[in-house]
Amino acid sequence: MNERVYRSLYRIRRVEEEIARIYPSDKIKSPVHLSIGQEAVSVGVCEALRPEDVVFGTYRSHAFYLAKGGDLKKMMAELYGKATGCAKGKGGSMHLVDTAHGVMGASAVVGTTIANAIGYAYALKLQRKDSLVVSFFGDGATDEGVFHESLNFAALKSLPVVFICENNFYAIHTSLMYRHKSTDICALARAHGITAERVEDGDVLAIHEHVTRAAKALRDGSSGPFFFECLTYRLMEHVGSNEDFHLGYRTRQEAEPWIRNDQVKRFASMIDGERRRRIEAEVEAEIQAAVAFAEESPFPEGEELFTDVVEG
Amino acid sequence: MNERVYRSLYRIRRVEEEIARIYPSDKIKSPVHLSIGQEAVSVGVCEALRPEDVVFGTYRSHAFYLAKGGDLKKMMAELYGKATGCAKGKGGSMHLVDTAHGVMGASAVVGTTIANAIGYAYALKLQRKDSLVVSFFGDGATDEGVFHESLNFAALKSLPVVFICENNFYAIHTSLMYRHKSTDICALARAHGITAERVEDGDVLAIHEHVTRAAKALRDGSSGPFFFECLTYRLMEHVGSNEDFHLGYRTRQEAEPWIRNDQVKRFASMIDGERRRRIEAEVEAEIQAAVAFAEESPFPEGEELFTDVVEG
Amino acid sequence: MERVLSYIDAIREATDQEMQRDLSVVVFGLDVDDPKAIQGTTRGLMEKYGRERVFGTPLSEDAMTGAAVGMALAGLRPIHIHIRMDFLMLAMNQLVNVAAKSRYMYGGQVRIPIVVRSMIGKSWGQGAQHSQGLYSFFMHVPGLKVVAPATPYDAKGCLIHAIRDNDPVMYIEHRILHFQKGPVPESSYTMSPGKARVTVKGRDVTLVGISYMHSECLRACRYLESIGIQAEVIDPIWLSPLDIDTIAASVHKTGRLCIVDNGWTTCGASAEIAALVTERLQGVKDVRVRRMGFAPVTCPPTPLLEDLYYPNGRTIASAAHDLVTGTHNGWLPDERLDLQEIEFRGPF
Amino acid sequence: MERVLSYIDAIREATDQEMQRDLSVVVFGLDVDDPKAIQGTTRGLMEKYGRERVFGTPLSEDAMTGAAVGMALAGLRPIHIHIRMDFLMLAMNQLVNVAAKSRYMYGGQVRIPIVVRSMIGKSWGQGAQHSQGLYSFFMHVPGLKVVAPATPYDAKGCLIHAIRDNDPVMYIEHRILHFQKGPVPESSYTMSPGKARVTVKGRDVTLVGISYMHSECLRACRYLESIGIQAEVIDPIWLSPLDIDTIAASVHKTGRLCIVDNGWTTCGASAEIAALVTERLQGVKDVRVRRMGFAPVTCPPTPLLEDLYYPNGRTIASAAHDLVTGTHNGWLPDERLDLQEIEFRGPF
Ligand SMILES: Cc1ncc(C[n+]2csc(CCOP(=O)(O)OP(=O)(O)O)c2C)c(N)n1
Ligand SMILES: Cc1ncc(C[n+]2csc(CCOP(=O)(O)OP(=O)(O)O)c2C)c(N)n1
Ligand SMILES: [Mg+2]
Ligand SMILES: [Mg+2]
Repeated sequence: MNERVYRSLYRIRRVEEEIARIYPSDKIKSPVHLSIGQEAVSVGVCEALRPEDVVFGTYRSHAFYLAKGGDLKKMMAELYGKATGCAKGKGGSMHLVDTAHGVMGASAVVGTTIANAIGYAYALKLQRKDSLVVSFFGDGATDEGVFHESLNFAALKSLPVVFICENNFYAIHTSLMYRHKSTDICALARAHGITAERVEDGDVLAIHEHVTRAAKALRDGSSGPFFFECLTYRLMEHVGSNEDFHLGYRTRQEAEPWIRNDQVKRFASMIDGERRRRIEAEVEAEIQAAVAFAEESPFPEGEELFTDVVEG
Repeated sequence: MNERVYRSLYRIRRVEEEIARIYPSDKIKSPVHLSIGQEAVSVGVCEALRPEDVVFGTYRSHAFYLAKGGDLKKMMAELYGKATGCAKGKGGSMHLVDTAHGVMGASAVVGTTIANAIGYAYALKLQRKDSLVVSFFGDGATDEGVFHESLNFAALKSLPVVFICENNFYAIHTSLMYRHKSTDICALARAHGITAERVEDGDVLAIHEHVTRAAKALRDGSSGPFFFECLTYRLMEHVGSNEDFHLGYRTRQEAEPWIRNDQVKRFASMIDGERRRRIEAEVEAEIQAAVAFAEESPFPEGEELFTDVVEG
Repeated sequence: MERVLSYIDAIREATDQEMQRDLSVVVFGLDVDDPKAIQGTTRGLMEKYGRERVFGTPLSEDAMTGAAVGMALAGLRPIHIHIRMDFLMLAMNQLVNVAAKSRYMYGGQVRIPIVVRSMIGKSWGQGAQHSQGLYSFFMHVPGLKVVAPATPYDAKGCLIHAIRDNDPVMYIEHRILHFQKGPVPESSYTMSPGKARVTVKGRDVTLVGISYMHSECLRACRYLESIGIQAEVIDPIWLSPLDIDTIAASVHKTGRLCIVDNGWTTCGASAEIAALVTERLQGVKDVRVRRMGFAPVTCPPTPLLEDLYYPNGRTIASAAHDLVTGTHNGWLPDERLDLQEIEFRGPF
Repeated sequence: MERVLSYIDAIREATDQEMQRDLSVVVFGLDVDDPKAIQGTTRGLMEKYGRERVFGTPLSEDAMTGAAVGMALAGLRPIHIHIRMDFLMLAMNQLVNVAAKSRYMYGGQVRIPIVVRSMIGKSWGQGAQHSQGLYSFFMHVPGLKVVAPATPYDAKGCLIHAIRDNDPVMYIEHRILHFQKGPVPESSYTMSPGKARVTVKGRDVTLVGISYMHSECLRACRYLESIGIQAEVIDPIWLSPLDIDTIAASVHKTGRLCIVDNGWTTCGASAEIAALVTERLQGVKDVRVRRMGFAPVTCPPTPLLEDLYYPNGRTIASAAHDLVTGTHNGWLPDERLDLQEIEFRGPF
């Protein structure tokens, strides 16, 4: 378990560091929203899922895409705008998708995929499937009406969906405190009649445990939905590949407990050196292969502009 | 006090009965949503307001328009589509307005005026006025995202607004039970950090007392908003001038406690016969004058089609 | 004898047949399961197919539209119903930013087979917020299909196609059309996107009537007959994709085009048709074009202004007369009561 | 010497001057008070006018638009800002059903002086949901005014007018225009609705360029010069009300019209302009019309496809060349780097 978790955490971290390294070259012509610092949420959640479960997320899409099993080569190629990308270069970083691995997409408009997720969950229930849906969204999405409309419907219909609010305290540069009078996000979910819990410390195992329990309950026929607010911290700027503590909307000091609590480092230290180096080497090789794949892949042909608008 | 309340209740009831009487003649070519049975909410609330306070409401607009002091003649003329109507015949029953008396309008799209109300309240706060805003809406509006977005903002900015949810248990023919898992509407408001109370029995004085206290607090500089859920019952069909118990979505039995508890009758019995007859006679005369005014007023001229689109 | 159904029953039958045929079809929206059953168009479906496949919803247009998209991703074919087109303004984000774009922005990896039914209101003081025909918004956005059937026959055929179509289809109804009756085969049939119909042949002027305005064009046609003008009447049926070939061919013949829209003209369907015909025929044929639609104001409920707000058979005839004669002598036919009930009954 | 400002600073100055002049002006929207200050357009305003008149909001486009309407009813003049036009899809209900209609449906008893600023994105892979130019929706709806200034000068003058206007004004910016520089007088001035500007005089073909596409038309004009074609370039500035007189007069002279839109063409601004010009000049002058705009697909982020998606100076020149010569010989000018920085600098 620890090794799986570490591999997934380390892989996401390193992929994004690599993206940050490449970004200034302008080869990645797509706005990137990095999850560095937040990996524990995607990993903790997705390690509790089965391949046939599906996830919906946001433009901050790399972590959950990878954690859920999305193809790394296709992701890199997508960032490069290549024809071999997971969306043939027509999506970009904000619209990663890999339906074969249950990654049902990511939207650049805050809040939108929450509604898509509950619709998917409705279908699963109707189809008597025992898989489930995870809806990832940020604290910012909880400001939007669609968040409430979706929670209300999910509760009303007892849908097999797990809502994961990745609360990194900010929507771009605006603190949750300037957006809600009460910053108790779980209370919002509870008002709709949904069981809700907060995971305060970003502990990947705690998140994993909560979601595992919820998933088991849903598969055993308990009625959903479940709601988890996972506190976490974004270490990079909102969009782009740099730090942004100089902007002044938050302090480095605020970040420090989160840096100390970095789950990637924590798990590195929990794993035997030999095995760790092997995992890391494998991940590095995979990343280099993915970057090479992206570099070498062709751009889409001009005619591709007109395909995929409607069928046929 | 009781006499004022009775006059207002009786007047609204009688105006709507008169509308129902005229409606089959097709002189009123505007969809009417009657408040018969629900008058206590508008009256209880508006009796606690000052002339400079403002109210925003819904297409079920007659009761709060009249209770707040909206001009009856202009209302009748509006229903008739006459040039002398409060909106010159360009609004109809669903869009009553009388800004001189603080009736800031009514919308046919559920939930919309809640957002307008909080904007108005924001302005009042900025302008350091000590008047306040009342936002009337039905239980149906609490399903809409804009309800939550508006409550969140009102709470965040401590706005001088009193939210009044007129919970008549149905949105058209669909019970609140089929729309929310938990039918505790006050819990939704509380989750946004708003003080919320339910008035269960439709008692006009209880409603009045609650709103009076809230209004006083706001004028004394306490921070808003306040939220009241007022249970009530619609005795007529959703739109139109008939009963609809035959439709089967609700039973007459369900209505009976509300009929027994009819605040118009209750207050009639609380007032001395002589004085009561005087009030009633005055109201009847006013109504007949308003109907005559509407009947005799001219329709708008053809050129009116093109005015009021934009200024000038 | 041909079977005659109302537009309402044609919709109901199409839905019923598709629900029977394909378990993935679901129907939902506000009040679809209530006693009024969306003017009767969903009557009986809940009883027949159960509460899971036919269900009313909370008042949550935004999330319910997003839910339709999610259901489609999971393999369902949702039909989402709105009793007023005006309410779609609450669903624009999911329609424009998600439904229309998913197939493309996910590189063809997904498809969004949803049908969004919505109704345009008219008359009896519907007023500002219950009367709009805003389909040009959906024509504007790549990835959406738009259909506005004007007869019971088309209502059925287009709805069946829309349900089977693998892209989002905006299915536009009109409250007044709901009461129209016409021949409707009992067996299932589909009407393909992008096929217009010439409903009256004529040589002097082409009238293109959208949605309910097709009926008014039929009236206009009869008024024009009485003064010896032969109008060709076209019902585009599908607005996106639009059968501009049929329209342009007609205008090539008649040299005159009057487009009568069931919405505002500015940046509307009539603007698009006028522009397309111009682009096609410029240098080929000198044509005269005229657009009609809602007056460029908010819809007033009061009857006299409401009458002026909408084009009708007489004002359309008058405009067509002017186009044909090149005059502006103010000719306007007297109202003919025998044209009150005018329905296109085929042949199809 | 003339003072030169960026488009960003022109907006900032206009807002500042109006906030100073009129206490009822307030500015709000997501992130207006954050370190990036909406590309700098709101920089310093919060410090100067306080947190009550300049404030960030929760992510609640629908309610915040409704709140703007409510503020306006209470006598304020709100400026509501969106960093992407795409997000307006969440605000359509309040814009279309409330803001546009209130004056009319309340019989003139109220006015809604709101300004809604929103920005069109382009380039660097903005992609499907961050690149739309959806202003034709607002042109379609009576009761809204729409302006899309293309120069710093106009950005200031139009914004000041928009703030003082007593109706809702949709103020459309373009991210690439933000960086343009040009002369901007320091003192306050307003630019009235419905006045277009001829920015280059020519006799062979009329190019109408909307928003950022005006810059591309200026480029096209230079390419055309090199082969002896004199283009007349028009910036409509206001899209609603639209100055069709100026455009039609130009086309009357040149006989050829190419409208280059910063959005899709179907039911777009270019359709409207094409239809209006056709209606005006039919029977008066035989003209040739061409529309250009976004390719009729969702915006792809990958650079090569993105290039094909947008019209540019060269493709516009090519289209204009074809219009003028009546040929289709595939003429396309080679890219000229000296045209990279092209800005209209007056005279105004
Ligand atoms: C509907 C909408 N409004 C505004 C934006 C602009 N925007 C992009 S990201 C963002 C912040 C979202 O914050 P949060 O949901 O907490 O996610 P995080 O970026 O912190 O992961 C905003 C406001 C948007 N994309 N969509
Ligand atoms: C946004 C929107 N969706 C749907 C409708 C159709 N509709 C009109 S009234 C109504 C019911 C509203 O119920 P409620 O808010 O409880 O008010 P009530 O009629 O009971 O007074 C509905 C669904 C609408 N007008 N607006
Ligand atoms: Mg956040
Ligand atoms: Mg109700």
